[in-house]
Formats: sequence, structure tokens, C-alpha cells
Amino acid sequence: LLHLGGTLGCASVSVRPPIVPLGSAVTASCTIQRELCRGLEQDKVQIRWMLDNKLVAGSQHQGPGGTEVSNLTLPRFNHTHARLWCCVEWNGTKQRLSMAEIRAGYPPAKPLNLSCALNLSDYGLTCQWEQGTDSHLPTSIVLKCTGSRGQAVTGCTPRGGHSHCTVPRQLLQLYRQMEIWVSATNALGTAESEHLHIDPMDVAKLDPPTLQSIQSIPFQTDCIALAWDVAWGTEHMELQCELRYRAPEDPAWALVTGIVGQAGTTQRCGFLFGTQYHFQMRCRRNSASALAYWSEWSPGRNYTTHEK
Amino acid sequence: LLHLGGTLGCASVSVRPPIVPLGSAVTASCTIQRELCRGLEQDKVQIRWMLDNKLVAGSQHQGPGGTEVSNLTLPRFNHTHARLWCCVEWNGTKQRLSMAEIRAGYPPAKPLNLSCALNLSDYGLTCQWEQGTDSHLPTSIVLKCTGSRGQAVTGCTPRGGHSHCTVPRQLLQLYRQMEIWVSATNALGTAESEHLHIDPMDVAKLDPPTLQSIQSIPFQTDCIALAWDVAWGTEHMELQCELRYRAPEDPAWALVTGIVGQAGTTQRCGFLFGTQYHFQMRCRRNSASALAYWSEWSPGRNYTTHEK
Amino acid sequence: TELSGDQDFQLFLQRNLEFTRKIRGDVAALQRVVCDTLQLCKEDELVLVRQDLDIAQAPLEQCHKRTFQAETCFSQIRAGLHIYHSSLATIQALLPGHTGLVETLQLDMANLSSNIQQQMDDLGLATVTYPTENQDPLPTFSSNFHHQVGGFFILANFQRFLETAYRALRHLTSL
Repeated sequence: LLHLGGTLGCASVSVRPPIVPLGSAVTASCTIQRELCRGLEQDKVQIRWMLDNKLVAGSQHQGPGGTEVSNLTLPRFNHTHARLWCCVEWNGTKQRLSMAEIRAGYPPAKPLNLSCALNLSDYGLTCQWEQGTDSHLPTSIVLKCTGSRGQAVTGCTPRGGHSHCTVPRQLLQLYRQMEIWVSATNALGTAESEHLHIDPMDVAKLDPPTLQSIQSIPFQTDCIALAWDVAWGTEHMELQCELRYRAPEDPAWALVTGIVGQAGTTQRCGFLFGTQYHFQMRCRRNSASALAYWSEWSPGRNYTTHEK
Repeated sequence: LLHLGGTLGCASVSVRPPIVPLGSAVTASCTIQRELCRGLEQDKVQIRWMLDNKLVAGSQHQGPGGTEVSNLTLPRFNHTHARLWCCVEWNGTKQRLSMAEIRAGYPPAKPLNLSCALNLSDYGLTCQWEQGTDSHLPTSIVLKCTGSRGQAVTGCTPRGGHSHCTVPRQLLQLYRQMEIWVSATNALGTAESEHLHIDPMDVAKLDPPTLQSIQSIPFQTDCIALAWDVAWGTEHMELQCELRYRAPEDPAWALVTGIVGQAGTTQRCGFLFGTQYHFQMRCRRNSASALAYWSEWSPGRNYTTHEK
Repeated sequence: TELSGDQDFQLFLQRNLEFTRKIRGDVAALQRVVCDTLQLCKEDELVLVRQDLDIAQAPLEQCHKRTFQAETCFSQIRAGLHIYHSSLATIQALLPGHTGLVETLQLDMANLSSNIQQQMDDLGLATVTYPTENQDPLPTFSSNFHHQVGGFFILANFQRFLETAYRALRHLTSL
């Protein structure tokens, strides 16, 4: 059987620290225990350094116990990833005896613009953020959320390079303040986004209401009555809705705000006669939070008022 | 709690066999256990048969244990799929008490013209065949392949109605004779295509070679030297190539066959002076098998020979 | 056994000479990946460190002898293919981005071995059946660097093994 294993080797390279801020100095040392290097016993040990495939000069001296030591300083290390080889001259060749990988980069950037939305079909909380500049280092990014004091911190982990992920319903506290933030960690440090303090319900993304019917009110022909219904799954919510309408030639929408309550009807006067108007409606949860999302505008409905 | 279930019903229809060759006879019997038919206890039971929605006459008689039995024979059943209803007259209506489905068709036709090609980018073996006449019955079609004596039979299943499928590399034995065939099975029988005995490599579909350069040979101006290279992924193969060329006004191509070996150069004489020729080349594996596919002709290259 | 005249045997040799050339091409591709990604390219730069790893080579002396026996040479080729098949798991761990290349190589090696086995069966020679799944424990290395050098030498040894096997098969075509 092919037996692989063997001794620790006669040379060892140490780089402290193996991961450095980009552009900073790196110091390394290579120690060679001559007696462990079969074939090197008699020769004069000349240590050579190679950074990837480029020769770099170190300073060699005798170390304790008959070892040969070479120290190397790279004043401004500006590779994000390189291999540092400790070699010796032997029989006219450069023997690679040991190697250490050096990585350089930045501490993680602070994740910005964290925002979340609750999907009412599965009650999953999807949060997204901006990652900021690349740190060039393996960085683990996690969305964290916790209910209240002393509660376990849960959350979700974005998949490969994405900057969004979804906290499943089981890990959420509904109708209560939660603390949500993003944490990015690599070898050079940790950075956290702003902490959001929200009740997931405050960021519920509603489906739009539906305009059921629009009719003129008989004796005041410049008024109309509009019946609407809320989206499925929001029947238990207190909603705040808005209506907008305009005639084709109108430059801007007329906006009716503060329509409160569940499904119902609303009345509006001041319409021109014999004119076609285009109506749309949207709603959001009637919660104190400024973060509450409006639903999309409902599909439009046209209605032409009576001739005079 | 919603209790679903209920009795076996008071009538049962049996058709033997439920699937028959088209045009052959079908016999069925309907047995009614009066005491199980709530509402039928007192009445005289008159069994009626309906084939899909057409009345058909059966012969009724008393069966064992107070049952009423009606037998029906359909001499030449020429529907591919029909429903046979067992009904009784009750309160002036025809009550449908039980039903059996009858299917008719043919044994599967023998799949024809089985041919395969090996794709050299993923080494998948794609085989195609002609299905033959429709059997009108649910038919399962499978491509089967096996390495050698006693080896497991593997293969692939064509997707919905297609008559081709691809055997993945993991299930193939390269550079060795494999046995490949199509098997079609339905309720009335099984049919197999011819069995192919091929080494998948023998049906490899090569990418065309590329014509690298064309030059005149200095002192014999009516000769040219042509350098060509084989397609990626065929470097290890022994190839057999062909060159064709013609001047624009030539009616037919001149063909140079038997160019063997890997990339290289080939020489050719007898060209007219000051004439533009169009060159193309193609290759195939130099294997004994007659099934070996030629690659497409390479992209063409023009070359104008010296003036005299 | 008198082989050279046998038409099937010649077809077996032609096919599996090409197959061996394909496998050598696959191994060379992996060696290029090891050179590009791990900067391990030349054996003569790793002579000293190799001594720390005592990497044995799969024996193939039965295929070296002037008058070698097809049966013993074929058996050693199959045994070596089996050893290198499991050693490739070491390479797979080194090159996570190239599992496809390693798996294709392992599939080809398994096919070549069973092609030889079937040919030996056809010739009435005794054969061994190897378990398809890899039972051998993966070697452990004292450092990541030694693991990389180990991987480098597995491929270098395997390439030499294939060259010898290829010469033996070619020699049989001329018998």
C-alpha cells in the first residue's frame, strides 16, 4: 500500500501573524535543523526565500542547538494571498523545504442600509444590506436577531456571497420588538451594521387591496361610491389605505389618504361629468412604525361618470 | 371527526382481462347484492349496462346468495379506452352503481433504427431510435446497456414521449464492447430493438480539426503545404482525416483521403497558378468500426497560389 | 499463451493503448493544476523534502523484464491502478475546485482495470476483483505543506507508472 506520512520535516517557516492588514509589514523566520535533513548534513546551509516565484533576501544566522535560522521582513506586503517558500541551495538546485501561506486584506466593512420585510405568505423575514468594500479575506457574514433581554440570538446566514437571507417564522417573535443586525467577521476583526429595533409585523409587505365596484351616487351625480376589499391574510389587521385617481388628461393623481379600517366603501365628490377616471388603492398596517411598507398599488379600475 | 370510508358498495363489475388487444372480445359481469343496496331492497332488480354513454344489452340471472348477476360480451371491442357502467332501474331513473375501465391497443412495436453517439465534452452516450406504431396503451420504454457477461444492466429512460436519452459517463464502460438495446413494455407484451454491440468510443462525435496555415512550397510553385491541428480532447486518439479543396469555378471538390496521425502538415501538388482555392478538413477515430462518425468539415480557409 | 495472432487481443491492445494515453493526458492536466495553484512544478526542487514523506511507488517490475509474462504484468497494472485510485482522494482534498477532473480520472482508471480483467478472463488467466468502494484509510500528513508535496509526488509517480504500463501494452502488440 502506498504509505504516506513521514517525519515533521527538517525546516519550518513561521509567519507572524499569517494574516495581515494589506500594505503592512510581515516578518517570517525559517528554522532548519540540519541533522533532520537527510543529504544536508555536511553541506553549508544557505537559506533562500521565495515569495510566490520571486527571490527575496533574508538574513541568516546560527540558531540554538545547531540550527540555521533566517529572518525575513517584507516591509509593505501588498498581495492579498501569497506563498512564502523557505529553500536551501543543494547540488546546484533550489530545494523547497517548507512553505507558509500569507493572506492580507482589511477588517470587514460595516454592512450598511439594513432593511427587512415580512412575507405574509410564509411569515419569513427577509433582510438585505450592502456589504461594503471587499476585505479580500475569508469573511463570515451572519444576520443576527434576538427577541428581548437574555433571549437566544438566532438569525440566518446568506448563501455564497449573497447579501440577503430569510429568518424562518420559527425563529421570530411576532408582535414584539426584536433586535436585528448583521455581523461580519474575518481574521482582522468584526463589524456590525446598525441594529434595527422592529416588530416584524411592522415591516409586513402586504398584497394590494382589490377595488370591487365603483358607482355614482344617484342624487349627487358628482359623487361616487367605491367598494374595496383587503388582501387575503390581512383580515385581522388594522389597515390604513390610500386611494388615488385621475382622468387621462390630468397631470397628477388626486390622493385620498387616511382611509382606515377593514374592507368597506368610501365616498368621494367633485368629479367631472361624463369623464373616465382611473382608480387605484394601496394599504399598509396602521402601526406606529415609520418603517411600515405600503403595498403595491392595486390593479387599476376605470369608471366613467354620468353625463350632466 | 370526518369519517371517510363506507361499504364496498352493493354492486361490483369485473372485466377479464381489463386490457385487451384492439378488436378482440371482452366479457364482463356485474354482481348486485340486493341487501347491501339501501333503497333497493324491495324492488325487482333490472341491471342495465352502459358503454361510455351507450346502452348495451347483457343477460341477467340470479346468482348465489340472493345476488343478481348480469353477464355481457362485447364481441369486437374497438375503443382504445372506454368506461363500462353497471346500472339499475330505480324510481324511473338509471342508477350508476359501479364502473370498470377497459383499455385496448396493441403490443408495443419493435423500436427500429437504434443509433448512438458519444459526446466528447461530457462522455455521455446519446442514443435515438424510432418508436414504431402507437400501441394506444401506457408503454414504458427504456434504453438498456451492459458491459459484459454478468455485469449489471443500466441505461436511461427517455423523458415524456421522446425517443432518445443519454447514458451518463458513470454507467459506461469505455474502450470495451457494450451491448445496447431499447425495450418497450405494455400490458400486452414487450418488444426489443436490435442489440448494438459497440465500444462507445467507436461512435465518438469529434469536433472538426482546424486548418492552421497554408503556404506554397517555394521551388515547386504548384505544391502547397498545409498545417492542421486536431480538436481539443482528441490529442490521445489515432485519427484518420480527409482534406477537400476546390477553386470557385470547380464543379466538384478534390478529395485527399487517408491523412493519418495527430496534428501535422500535409503536402499536395498540381494546383493552378494564381488561383484562389477553398480548403476544408474533417477527421474521425481510426478505429476498426464502420460506425465511426466523421466530424463536421472544419471552417473553410482560402488560399491563392502564386502567379506563374 | 500465444497472443499476438489473436484478433480480439490486438483490438483490446489498440483500444487500451489509446485509453492509457487519455489517462496520461488527464494526469498531466492535474499536474498542471497542482503547478498553477500550489506552485509545485519541478521534482528536482523537492528532493530533500520528499525524504520526509517516504512515498512508496506501486510496483511494476513484472512489466519491466525483457521476457515479461502478460499475466503477471497485467495483474501488477491492475493492482497499481487500484492503489492510485484510492490515493487520488488525497488529491481531491487538495484541489476542491477540480473534483470533476479527479472523478473523471478515477472512472477511467476503473474502466481500464476492468477492461484488463475481462481480457484476462477471456484468455483464461486468473484475476482479482477489487472492491469498487475505496476501503483504504486516507494517509495523514504532518502539515498542509507535506500534504501538498505528497499530492505532487502521487501524480508524478502515477505518470511514471502509466508510461511503463503503456510501453508494456505497446510491446505486446509487437509480439
